[in-house]
Amino acid sequence: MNLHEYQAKKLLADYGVPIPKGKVTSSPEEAEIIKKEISGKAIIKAQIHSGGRGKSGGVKLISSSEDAYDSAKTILGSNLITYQTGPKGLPVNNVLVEEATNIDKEIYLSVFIDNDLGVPIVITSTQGGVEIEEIAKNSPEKIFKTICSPLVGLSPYKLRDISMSLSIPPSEISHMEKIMGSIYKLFIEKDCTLIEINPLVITSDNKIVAVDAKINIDDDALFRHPDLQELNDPTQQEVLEKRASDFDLSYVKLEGGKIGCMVNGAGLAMATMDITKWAGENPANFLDIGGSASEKKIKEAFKIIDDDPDVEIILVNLFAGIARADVVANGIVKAGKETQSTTPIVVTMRGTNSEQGLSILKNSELDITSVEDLASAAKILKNKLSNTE
Amino acid sequence: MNLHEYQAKKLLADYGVPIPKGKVTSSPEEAEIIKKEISGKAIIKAQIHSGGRGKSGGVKLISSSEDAYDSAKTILGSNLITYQTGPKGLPVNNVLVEEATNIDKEIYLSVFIDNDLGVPIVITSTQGGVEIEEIAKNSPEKIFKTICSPLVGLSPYKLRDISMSLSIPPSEISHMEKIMGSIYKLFIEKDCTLIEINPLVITSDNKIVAVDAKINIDDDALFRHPDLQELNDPTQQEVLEKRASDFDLSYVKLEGGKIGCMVNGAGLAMATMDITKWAGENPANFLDIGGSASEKKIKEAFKIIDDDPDVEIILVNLFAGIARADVVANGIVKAGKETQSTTPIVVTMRGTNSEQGLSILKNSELDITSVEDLASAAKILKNKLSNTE
Amino acid sequence: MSILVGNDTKLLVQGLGRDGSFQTSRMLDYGTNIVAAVHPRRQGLYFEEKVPYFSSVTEAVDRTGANTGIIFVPAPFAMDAIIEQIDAGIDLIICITEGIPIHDMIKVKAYLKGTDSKLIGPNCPGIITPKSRTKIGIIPGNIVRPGNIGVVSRSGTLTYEAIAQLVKNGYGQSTCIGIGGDPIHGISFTDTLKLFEQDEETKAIVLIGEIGGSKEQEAAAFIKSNVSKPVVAAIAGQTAPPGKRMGHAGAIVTGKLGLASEKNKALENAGAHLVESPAYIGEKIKQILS
Amino acid sequence: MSILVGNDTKLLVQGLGRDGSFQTSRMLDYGTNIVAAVHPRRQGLYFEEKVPYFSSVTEAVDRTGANTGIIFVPAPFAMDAIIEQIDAGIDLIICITEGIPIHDMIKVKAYLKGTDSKLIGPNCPGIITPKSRTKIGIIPGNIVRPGNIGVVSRSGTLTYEAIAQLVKNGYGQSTCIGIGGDPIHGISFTDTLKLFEQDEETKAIVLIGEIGGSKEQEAAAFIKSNVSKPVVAAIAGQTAPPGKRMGHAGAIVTGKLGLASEKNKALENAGAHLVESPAYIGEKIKQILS
Repeated sequence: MNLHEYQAKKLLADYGVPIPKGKVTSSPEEAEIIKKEISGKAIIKAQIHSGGRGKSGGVKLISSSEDAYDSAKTILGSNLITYQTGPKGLPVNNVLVEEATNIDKEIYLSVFIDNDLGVPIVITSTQGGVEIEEIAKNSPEKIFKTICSPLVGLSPYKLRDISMSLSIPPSEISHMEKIMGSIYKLFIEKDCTLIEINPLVITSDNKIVAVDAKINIDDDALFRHPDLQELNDPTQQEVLEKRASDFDLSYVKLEGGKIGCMVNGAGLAMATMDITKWAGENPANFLDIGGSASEKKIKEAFKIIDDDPDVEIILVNLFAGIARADVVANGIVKAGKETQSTTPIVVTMRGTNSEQGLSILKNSELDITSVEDLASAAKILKNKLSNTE
Repeated sequence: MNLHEYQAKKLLADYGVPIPKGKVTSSPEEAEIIKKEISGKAIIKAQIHSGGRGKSGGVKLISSSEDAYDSAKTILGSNLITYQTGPKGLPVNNVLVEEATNIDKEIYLSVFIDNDLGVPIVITSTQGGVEIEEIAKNSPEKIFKTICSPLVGLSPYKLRDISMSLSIPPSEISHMEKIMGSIYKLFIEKDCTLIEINPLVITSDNKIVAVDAKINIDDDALFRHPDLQELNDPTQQEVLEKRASDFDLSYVKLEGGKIGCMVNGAGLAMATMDITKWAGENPANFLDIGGSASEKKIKEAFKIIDDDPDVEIILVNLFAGIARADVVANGIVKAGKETQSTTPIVVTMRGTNSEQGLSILKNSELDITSVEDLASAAKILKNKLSNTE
Repeated sequence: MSILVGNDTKLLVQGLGRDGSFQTSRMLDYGTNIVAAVHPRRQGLYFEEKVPYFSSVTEAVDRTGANTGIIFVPAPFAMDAIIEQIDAGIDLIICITEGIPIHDMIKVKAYLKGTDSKLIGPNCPGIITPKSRTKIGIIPGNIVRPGNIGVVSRSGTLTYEAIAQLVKNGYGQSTCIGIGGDPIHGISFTDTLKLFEQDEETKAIVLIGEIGGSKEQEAAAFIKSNVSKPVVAAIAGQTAPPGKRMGHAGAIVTGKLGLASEKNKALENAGAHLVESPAYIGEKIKQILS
Repeated sequence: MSILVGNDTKLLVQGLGRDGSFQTSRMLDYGTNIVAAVHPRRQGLYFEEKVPYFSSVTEAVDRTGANTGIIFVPAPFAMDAIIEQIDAGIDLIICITEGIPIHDMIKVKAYLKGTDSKLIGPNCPGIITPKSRTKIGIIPGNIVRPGNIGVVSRSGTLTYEAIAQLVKNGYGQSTCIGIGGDPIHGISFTDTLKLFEQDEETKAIVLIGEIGGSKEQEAAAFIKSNVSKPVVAAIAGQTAPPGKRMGHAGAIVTGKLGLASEKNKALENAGAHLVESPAYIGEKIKQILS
C-alpha cells in the first residue's frame, strides 16, 4: 500500500523525525488559511500516489495566501499526469501546504528490503533532491549502501559510517543519527517495504527536515496495523484495478495491449501474457484468479477484462489444481450472458474437471475457441490476429 | 538492582499485567485510608528486598481499617528478619496494602537468563505459591522450561505450549498468553535479569492477577534506564556494602568470618578468601578494589574492612597489573593513620611498583607482615591464628 | 533417486483448515507417507482415521520421527509455524502459505541460519517425486510421471504447464520443486541445481524463472561453473512493465537485473538452453535429449 | 606454536581512551604486532607515531589485513564494537571491557553464530603467548615466560598468580588465556582445552575456574573423553555463600551446579589434578611433570 506524502510525514513525525510546518487540505479556502499561519514562502504540493509531481505542475512555490488559494483551486480536482501515472493521470483530492525550507544540504535516504540478502538496506547519498535512478546512473560512487541486521538492526557504528559518508557537520551528527535510527525503527515497526526521504535537508540554520517522503507498507502485513489500513486511498487506483482489488483479484492493467488475459497462477499468467507477444500482440492486463476462486469472483474477473475498452480478444488459461475448471467456466458463461459479451475467447483448460468446464463453455452463446495447450493457444492467437488485420 | 514488590507491580501494570488493587505507604494512617477504599479483606505486606516475608510476620491478612492501622504500625519501622536477610534483617520503610485475591489456581512463572545457553528462559509450574527450589526438589516434573530466542522472542507456539502445560481454562488462554507475552517484553525492554511472579493467580471469577512479584534489573544496564535508577533503595543494603557501593567498590559482607580481605581482581579475591579457610578461619568479606583504584578509594576500602567489628586480621593481596602497588600502599597507610588502626595486616604485593608499595607499608605505623605469595600468606595466617587462640 | 524427498520421507502436516485438509487428502491419495498431523485441540484424534493428531510439532516429532513438515497455516501465523518446525528439528520444511509479511520472512531467513533445517517456499506448490510417490504440496499428482527430468520453478501453475509439456513429449520427472514466488524464500535455484547435478536419476533440468530479483543470474553463474547436465530455462514476464507487481510478491522489476531480458542473457551466457516462450519447454527438452 | 594468536597475528585496537591507550603502549612494548587503531575522529594520525588510525574497523581491515581485534571500548558501546569487528570479518576478537549489559551479550552471542569470528571475553585479561611475544590484553608481560604450560582461567589477577607460581617452579607458558568473568562469554573452557590438546607445544594445562554456572562441568566432561594431556584444576570461591555475587557477574551460586565443591568433584572424576587451594597450582604442576 502506498501512502500519500502527508500521511508519510505524519508517521515520520510520530517517530520524532522533523518535518516542515504545514497542513493538508481539500479546499482552496483552507489552503489560504494555512498559508496565513506560515510566515515567509510556502510550498503547495498535490497529494497523489506518484513521483515526478514537480515537473508536472503538482508542486508550486507560493508567497501569499492569495497565491495559496489560486494554486489550490487549480490543482485540486485536476488529474495530474506524471511520467509514472500513465496517460490518464491521478486525481488530486488533497494538497499539502507547507513552509518552504531553507536548504543548505540535501541528502537522499531510503530504506527498503534487499530480497537476495533477505535484510533491510539503507541507501544514502549526498546527491539529495535527485532521483535515485539518476544518481545510480550518473554518479554511482555517491551511493552509500548499508546492510542492516534482523537481530541488531541498524547498528550505531553503521550510523556513524553513514554520517561520515554524508559529511554531516559535527554539531548535527548525533541528531542525524537519532533521526536515521527513528526512520529505521518506523520501517521495522510498521512493516514498511519502502521509506524514501528525498531530500532530507540540513537547513541553513543547521536543522534537519524531511522535505519529501514516500512510504510503502507491506499489504500482507496490514492485518496487524489497523491504523494504517485507514490510510488507504482507493481514488488513486486505476478504475479496473480498484474493482479487482474489491474482489481480492490480483489484476494489473497494462497499457498498449489488446489481449485480455485470465489465468490461474501468477507465473502461468505471465507466461500467458508472454505468448501474446510471440503472437504479435501485447497483453492488456495481468490477472491471476488465484487458487480457489468462487463463481462470483470469476464473473467479476471476466467482466473486468471485458469492460476494458482495449481488449479485443480474451485468452483464458486454466491449469486447475486447487481451482475447479467447471466453476471457472460457469463464472465466465454467466458473466458473458449478463453483459452480452461478443469478445472472442481462446481457451485452454486443463486439470481438475476440465472436460466439464470446456463443455460448459462450448455449449454457451460465447465465441469460444478451445485449444489443447499454451503452444496451441499462441498459434490460434496469431491466426486470429492476422485475420482481424 | 532489586526492586520492591510494589515497584515491580507498578512496572508490570505499565505493561498491561493485572495486579491487585492497592497502594504503598509509609504511614499507618494512610494504610487505614487505603484499606477503606478496598471492599472485603486486604493484605498488608512489608516492602523489603527479601523473600520469605510471609513466614517472618511481614505479610498479614486484615479485615478492617483498624487492622490496617495496627498492622502497619507494627510492621513499619521494624527490621524484618527472614531466612534470606541475615541476622540483622532489613528495615521496613513501606508497606503495600492490597485487596485480597480469591484464588482458584496458582501458577509459578519466572523469566531469567540461562548463562550457558545465553538466552532468556521462562519457567512455569502449576505449583504456584511454592518456592521454585522446593518445586525443583519435590516435584521437578511439574517444572516447565521454555527456551526463548534473541531473534524472535517468546514465540506464539511456545506460549501455546506453556498454556497447555498449565491447563489454563480455554476461556482464559488468549488472555494468559497476552500477559505472558507482556511479561517477556518487560523482561527484554527493561534489561531485567529476573522476573518472578509467584503466584500468578487465576481467581475464582476467572481473572488473572499477579499476586506477588519480584524483579531484578541488570546493574550494568541501568545507564539506559534513568527511570529505573530512581527505584534504587539504599536502605535495603548492608551498611558496609552501602558505603562500598558509594565508592564503586565491589564488596560483599560475609557472615561468620574474621579475616578481612582486600584484593585486586574478583578471582584472586575469591582465591584469597579460600586460603583463609585452608588456614582454619573464614573470610569476613569479599572485596575487589578493581583495576585502577585511586588512593581515595583505597582509603575507603581499608576503612570499610577495618570498621567491620568481625575483622581480626586483614589480608591484602595485590597483583598489580593495571593497579599500582604504591598507590594502594599509600591509601592503606593514610587510612590506618586516620583511624589509628591496630589490626594486624598480612600483605602480599606483586607487580607494578610493588617494591615501593611494600616499603611504604613497612615504614608506616601499621602492624605489617609482608609475604612473598599466596601460599606463604596462607601459612603466616595459620601461624597468626594459632597464636591468637 | 530423487532430491530432498523420497522413500525416507516421514511427513508431518501443520495447518489443517479447509484447504490444508483437502490437500492432505490428495497427498494421502497419491501415496505420501504422512505420519503426523498437528492441531492444538485435536490430540488423540486421527485425520481420515489414518494420521494421528498431536498438539505440538515437537511432540509429533518425538512420537513419530517425522523428518519433513508441510505448512498450510494462514499467513499471519505461518512464521510461527516455520519457527516451531525448525525448533523441533524438522529437516525439510515446505511452506505452501501465500501472503506472509515480508518482515516475517526476514526473521525466518535469519532464524534458519546456523540450523540444519531447509525451507521450501513459502508461497509455493511444494515438491513431488513420482517414482517414490511422494507428493508434498499441491502439484497435481495425476500430471506427473516417473522419469529423468528435474524441474525447478518460482511458479505454481506454470510448473504444471511445464510438466504437462514434458509428459506430452514423452519425458517423466525425477523431482519437481516449486521454490515459491515470494521475494524472500528458502531453498534457491542454486541449491536445487546443486542437488539435481548430484542426483543420478536426473538427466536434464528445467528451470523456470520469472521477472524480479536476481536469483536467476545467481543460478546462471552456478550453472556456468558447476552444472554439467543440460539445463532448459524459461523466464516468465517479458511483457511485464517495470514497477508493477505481477501477482507474486517477488515478480516486480525494480532494477535492471529484474528484467526478463537480463535473466535470459545471463542464462544463455551460462550455457543454458533458453526457450523463447514458456510454451516450448517440452519441445526443447526433446530436441536436446533425442 | 601457541593457540589462537602467534606470529601471524595482526592486531587492531579499538577504544583508545585513557586505559586503552595505556594498555596499547604496553602491548607495543612487549612486541605485539599492532597494525591498526580505530578512532572515528583520528583518521590519518598515528598512535605513538607507529600505528595508523582509521575511522572504521572495515577500513582498517581493508587497508592493513588485521585479523585480530582488541576492544577497550566503554561498556555501553562495547556490543556495537564487537558487532563492527564481526561484520568486518575479524577472526579473533578480544573484548577486555567489563560491565557490558547481559542483554547485549545475549545479542552478541546470537550474532556470532553462523560467522567465522571467535570472541574472547568480555571482562577478561586477554591472551598472551610469550614465545611469539604476542600480548593482547592486560596480562603483565613481565610475569610470563616461554614454555609448555597452557593456562586458561575465568579470572584476571588469579591468572597472574597462577603464572607467577608456574614461573617460580620453573615452568613457562605456551599460551595464557583469560576467558572472562561474565556469565555470557565467547570462547569457553572446552574450546580452549580442545586447542591446547592439539597444540604440540603445550605439555600440560592449568584450568582455573570459579563458582557460578556449569562451564567447569562442561570442561570436565570434555577432559574425560578428549584430553590426554595432564590438567591441573583450581576452583576459586569455595568460601563464597550462595546467592551473593563475588565481583564477576558470573561468580554467583544460584544452583547446586554453581558450587565450588560440585565443580571440584566433576573435574576430579574427569581425571584432572585438583589443587586444594589456588595457592598450590605451581607446586602441583611440578609434582606431575617432574
